[in-house]
Amino acid sequence: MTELKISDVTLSFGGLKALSDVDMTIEPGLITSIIGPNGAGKTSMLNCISGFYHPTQGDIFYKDKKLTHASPHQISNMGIARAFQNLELFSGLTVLDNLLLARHQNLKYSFLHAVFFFGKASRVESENRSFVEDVIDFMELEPYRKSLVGNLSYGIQKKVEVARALTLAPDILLLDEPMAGMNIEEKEDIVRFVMDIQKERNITVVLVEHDLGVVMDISDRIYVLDFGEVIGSGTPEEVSQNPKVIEAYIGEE
Amino acid sequence: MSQNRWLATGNFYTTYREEQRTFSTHLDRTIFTLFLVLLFAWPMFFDLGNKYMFVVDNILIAIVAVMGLNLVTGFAGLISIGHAAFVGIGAYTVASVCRTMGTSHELVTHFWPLLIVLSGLMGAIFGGLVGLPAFRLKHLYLAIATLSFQMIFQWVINFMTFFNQGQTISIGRVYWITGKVGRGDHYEFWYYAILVIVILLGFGIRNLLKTKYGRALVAVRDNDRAADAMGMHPGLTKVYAFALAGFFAGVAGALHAYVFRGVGFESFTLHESVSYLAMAIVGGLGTLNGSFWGPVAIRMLDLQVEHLSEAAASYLPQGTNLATASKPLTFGLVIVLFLMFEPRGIANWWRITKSYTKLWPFRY
Amino acid sequence: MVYFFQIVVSGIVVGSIYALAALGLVLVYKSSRVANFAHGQIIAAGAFITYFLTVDLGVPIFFSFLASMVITFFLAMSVERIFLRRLIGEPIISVIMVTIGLASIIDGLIYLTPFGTENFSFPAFLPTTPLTIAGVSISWTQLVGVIITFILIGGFSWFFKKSTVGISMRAVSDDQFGSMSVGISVPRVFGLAWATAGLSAAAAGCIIGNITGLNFDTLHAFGIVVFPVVILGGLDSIMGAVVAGIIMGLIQQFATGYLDGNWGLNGTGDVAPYIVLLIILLFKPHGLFGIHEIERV
Amino acid sequence: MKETRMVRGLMVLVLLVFAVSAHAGEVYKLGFSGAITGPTSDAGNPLSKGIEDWFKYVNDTKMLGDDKIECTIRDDQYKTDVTKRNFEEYLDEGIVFYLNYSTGSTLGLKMDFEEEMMPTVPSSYHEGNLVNSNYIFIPVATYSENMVALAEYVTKNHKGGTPKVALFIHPSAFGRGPVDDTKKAVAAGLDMDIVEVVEHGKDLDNSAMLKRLMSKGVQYVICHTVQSPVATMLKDAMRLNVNAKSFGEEGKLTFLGAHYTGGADLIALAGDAAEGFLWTCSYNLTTEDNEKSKKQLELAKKYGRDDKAANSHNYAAGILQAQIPTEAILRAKKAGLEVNPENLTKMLNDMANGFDSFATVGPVTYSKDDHVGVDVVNIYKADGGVFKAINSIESEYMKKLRAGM
Amino acid sequence: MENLLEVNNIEVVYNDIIQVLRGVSLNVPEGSIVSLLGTNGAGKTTTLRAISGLLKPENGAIKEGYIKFDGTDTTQMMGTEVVRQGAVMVPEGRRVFKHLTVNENILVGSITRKDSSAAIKDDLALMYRHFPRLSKVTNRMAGYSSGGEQQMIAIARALMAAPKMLMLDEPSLGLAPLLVKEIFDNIQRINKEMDTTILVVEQNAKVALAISDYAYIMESGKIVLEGPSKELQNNPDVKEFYMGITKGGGRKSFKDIKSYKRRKRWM
Repeated sequence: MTELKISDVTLSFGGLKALSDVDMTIEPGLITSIIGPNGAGKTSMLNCISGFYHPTQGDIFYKDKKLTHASPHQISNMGIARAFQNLELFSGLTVLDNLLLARHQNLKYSFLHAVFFFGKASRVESENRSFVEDVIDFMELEPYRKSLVGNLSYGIQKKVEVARALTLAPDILLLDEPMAGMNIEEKEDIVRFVMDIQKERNITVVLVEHDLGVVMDISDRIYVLDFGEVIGSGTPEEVSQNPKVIEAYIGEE
Repeated sequence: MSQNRWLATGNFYTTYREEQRTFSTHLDRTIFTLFLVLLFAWPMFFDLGNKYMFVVDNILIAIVAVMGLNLVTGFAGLISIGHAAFVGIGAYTVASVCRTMGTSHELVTHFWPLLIVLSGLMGAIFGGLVGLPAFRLKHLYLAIATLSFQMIFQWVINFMTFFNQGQTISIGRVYWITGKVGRGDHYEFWYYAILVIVILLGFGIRNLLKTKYGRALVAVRDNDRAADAMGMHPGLTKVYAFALAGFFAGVAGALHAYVFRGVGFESFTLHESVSYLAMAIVGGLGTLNGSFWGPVAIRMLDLQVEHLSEAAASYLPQGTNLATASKPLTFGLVIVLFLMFEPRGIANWWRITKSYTKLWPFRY
Repeated sequence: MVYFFQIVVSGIVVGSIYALAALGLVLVYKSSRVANFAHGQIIAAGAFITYFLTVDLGVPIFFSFLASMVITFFLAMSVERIFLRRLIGEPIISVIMVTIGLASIIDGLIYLTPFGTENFSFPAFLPTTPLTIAGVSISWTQLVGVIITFILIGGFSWFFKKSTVGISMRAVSDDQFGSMSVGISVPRVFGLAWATAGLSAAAAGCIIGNITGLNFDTLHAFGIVVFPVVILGGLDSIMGAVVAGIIMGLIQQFATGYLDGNWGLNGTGDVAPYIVLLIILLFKPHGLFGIHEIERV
Repeated sequence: MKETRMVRGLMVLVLLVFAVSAHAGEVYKLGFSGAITGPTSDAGNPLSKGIEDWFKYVNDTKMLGDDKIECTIRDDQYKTDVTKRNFEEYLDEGIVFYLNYSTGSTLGLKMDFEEEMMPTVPSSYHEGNLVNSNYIFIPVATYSENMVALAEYVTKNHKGGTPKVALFIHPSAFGRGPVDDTKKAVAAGLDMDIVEVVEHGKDLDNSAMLKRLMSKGVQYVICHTVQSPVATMLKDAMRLNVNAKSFGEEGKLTFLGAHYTGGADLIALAGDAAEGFLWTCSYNLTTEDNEKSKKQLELAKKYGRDDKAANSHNYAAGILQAQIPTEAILRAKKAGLEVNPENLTKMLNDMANGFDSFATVGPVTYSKDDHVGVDVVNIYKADGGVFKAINSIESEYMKKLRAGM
Repeated sequence: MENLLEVNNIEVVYNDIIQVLRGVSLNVPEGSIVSLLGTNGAGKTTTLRAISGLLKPENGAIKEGYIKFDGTDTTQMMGTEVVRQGAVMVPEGRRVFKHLTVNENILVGSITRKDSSAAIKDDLALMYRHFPRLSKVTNRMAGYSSGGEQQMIAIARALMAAPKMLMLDEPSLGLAPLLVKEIFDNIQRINKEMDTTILVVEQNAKVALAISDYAYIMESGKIVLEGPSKELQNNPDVKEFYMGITKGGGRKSFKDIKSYKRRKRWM
């Protein structure tokens, strides 16, 4: 069964085509990467999937449900979580609060319960807290639990961004350049998390990334975009041999 | 938990439930309880006279209104320059009942708690309606939309005969179990009534902030795009924030109507909206205790300035002008100075004091 | 028909004065992203300075008009220097409140002078006989007001479009750090923005003062009255301010001319702009000409 | 607990202030709360000066012997809630007489005056103040009397048919009050056609409104508001060339206005456009060369007021407002009664043999059924840059209406 | 060669407490390309800001040491004055003016220049010759340009100030490999054709070392290694930590990273 099917998606902004006739299938349990030159439409693709943009044409299906015109909060409720490229954290809050926030839809209690904070609200909140602690533990964020996100270093913030997406308990995790601006050690760190996420938590990962090395090493499947079109796809080996990809993106070594 | 629960130092939580508690130590709870007892007891020992009791009542009403404003502007980050209009909605709900059923109808005089809740709900409804533009508007554009509401409210009140075209609509005296609350007890009675409401609402907010309903507010303030991705409907959350603020304002409005025993449109003008904002800022935006400090500080300042400038006026020529000029002058200066030197408001001083006591008896 | 045209002409006259009053708000917002709620007070101050120079010091009105513009230029610049400079980078609410506080301070200062409470009137320096063309009449004061408005607005839009300083002012509004990196002095740009806003406010104050007489209450209310204009035009567009000003002027005159006195309505001229504003904002959340934030997720 | 401490501190402060000003003889406390700043402060400011000066004068000239009047003057910026607070404080301080300002707050506090049985003189001459009220004493002819008097003047002097009239009023209770009474007068037989009631806003240009009135055939505009909007309208009327050069000129508008619309400020604001404006007022103007004017100017000079304040009829209004309680206290003392609210009310209710004030054009009289002080209004006409008295009348229809009420 | 820029032992402190630079010294000889490498948070950007006088807005200050540019002490100078002296920075993340057109963006760069408008016009034309890609989009809002174009706009904008030295902060950040190459080729051309001294801050050690003459490597606020680029390229430590090449010469696969996890928590 395909998890996510993108068929014939076209996205244009005032005549400028960011994506044209893109077809992709994302298989469950795998790491699928989308690569391509700057401005090729990778982030636009993620925006379409996560509901920030709506395709001008074509459709996106998730487990046979159409989510072409769903809004971001609806999509995240279906189990598709996203980590942003330019950090979109709640910078005035602590790491803990950032993660607690992500559990919004999973908490079921009424407004009145909340106001009087008895019974259900209190119980659900403390269960919620232990779930979040689990993620903190997984992403090794313990030392920063109560620090304001805005004061943390870029690398840690990136980790929080991923952790927050994980807290949504998604089936599919969309990662937008989680390694941009990191050194090799930090990259290794993130790669380890991404692989753990996929293996241990059995979450499908969609990765948009620049670092070819990383992508080639860990992806199960790769799509290459250029000027909004898919110019190549397949396993890392297939892609790295594809002449079109070499010409448009990788360049001669 | 076997540790000493009187001090914060050396204390650890062993369950998440414990961390949810409103008071983390017995000491905190005891201090707070004592504080409450004092709040209830002092009028029995000091007779402030009607004027000052009236001022105190006013402060409490402002606290209710500012708590609401703080929710929408401080916590949810949506600037509302029309808060006084929501307060007005509450007050005019009571006034409307008086207009249609008579100034001393039983609903007004006996079932006033019901009417206060009703006014809150009216405020919430209008708050939600006015919040609707938040679906599309951001920042300043939204702020001006609330300003527009303020203007439209003023116009409607001022021109509709039902609202007596802005002239005072009288509200009858209420009854309590002891009978009719007469002139002598009026302000003291309402002091207790509003105090209870303030305490209830304060705890309500405190609880709310520990839950998803409170966190959602902060989320849309910090980053509404991310909030969207986290499964919150940013538009709805903003509307909800306005409705919540509207509720508080509505309650404040009803209380205003009862305490003043009359509703006239001068009490709900743009200037009042600005005053509420000033109180929220001086108190500390985005903090619960700031909603208490702000009104106290601003109203007290007003009073002090009035007295000082009157004292000065008797010694200086052209004194009247000095007295009248000093009010806006000091009001403006206080806002500006706070924003320049303590943008986090009085609540920050409170925080500093508290974090000092938390470590007690250790210095660091 | 004459009735209709008179309303149109009046609407345009009132509208262009709105535009001039709104100009200062736009100038400040354009470069420093500050919504200045003290603008009405600066307008009033400009008018009072002109009056003081003309009547109390006997300076010919033309020169005192210019002098008042120069004085408010520096006045507004120092206001920025003293109060706003420290708040660069603070949240929007703080900045709004500072200007509100500022408005209150200026209120207090003006109350210390006779201008705070008493009425004054400019000596007449233009012919009092009106111009009448085909039954539609316009006074010399209004005509001169409209002309000055358009000269100032034209000048400012040229300045922002073409001059390097103007472009750099827009650059600052866009990205402060980026501007600093190319050597733009951001504080100076802010100062300049406030100064030019002060200048235009003085001009607006004199023109309004000539029409309504000098009454502090009326004059400083303009700071709030023009907000719908600025928002409708889109906060950072000079062109928008002109178009929106005229639209609002027309709406107001038409509301007064056709709604008031019928169906028991009255004073609609004061509220109609706000209602129209709300409706338009529903469809155009950034006003008619406002910049859509270019956002990349 | 913070509140209490601060409040107590404040009380100490207040006490100190009073301690300083303590002296021999009785001190009668009075309180005034009015719009010294804010809306309508152009009237409220000189008015408060008049009150201040008169009480100073009373004390300085030992008008009450060793006794003194101490009147606290406080700004409420036209806000009823501040007025209310001030009033509560005055009550705590034990005032014997209260001076109020605006129509809104007078109506808002009417119930309190009744409950406290506190004699009150407001600066608002709103007819509605008198309804269900026993303690409000209006100093001069009410707005309604002014407006109806103007209406009567129009009908009397209009030639040919029924005059068509528009009312140009302030958008508040203050402005709207007299409209009803004028309409009642018309219903009672006053030969006049009220075409439209205009509630003005903050208009920069009244062309639309004026043209509309012209198209409806309006000949007279009776204003009841403050000066500045009237001035703007007069200027617009001159620009449109629709203002009458003489009373009732055919095809033009003749402008008339009650109490707060006129005065030196109007001429200052409107200039030539004010020429021919007819204005009613119960106050004596300093432009009239008479003994009364001299007294007013002397008082102003004594306390260092500038020309503008000294010549303002609002200054005169303030003086009168202060003279009424002074007179009541004098009479109470003379009768050997204790000076308290009850007795002062009684004194005023028995003041059928009124007193003459240099501030007004007629005597101030009160009785149990008549809580309006001066009943006469002068009609002034703007002529050559000053208002000159041309007539002095009492409204007949108002008397009829009151009798019918 | 004369040193155009001389940074001597500077210490930078943010908010009066957080020390970011601990005695950084570096020299940039006239006409050369010098690169400053290092990991995230090593203090590279802070160093550049200190040189360009842009610490103030971030609440930072130079507490110790001095900076000399072209013989003048610029330690406490504000950004504007530093630009007037002839040292211009291209900030990290491009920072183009999104709502200005491309042409206006480039033009703004000349704000500090005092020479005739003709000379400025000439330079503008020169920029379009240099970056022909931009000449096609002169009237488009810069915000709609792609990352590569924005980087070019930012460089052209800085060059309009006719600088003696150009400082680039992470020009490769977030750009595709081919574009990175294009940008760095451009940097080299600017150095050669326009006689501009260049100081480039990079994480991508490979490309930076390839074009520069001399390089410094920073770590936690200190210079830890320096030398001619050729030498550093062959330094085994640099190879392993900054270029991701293992001792064997090949590249370590990311897939081989060992994952280890604690599985117990105290609560």
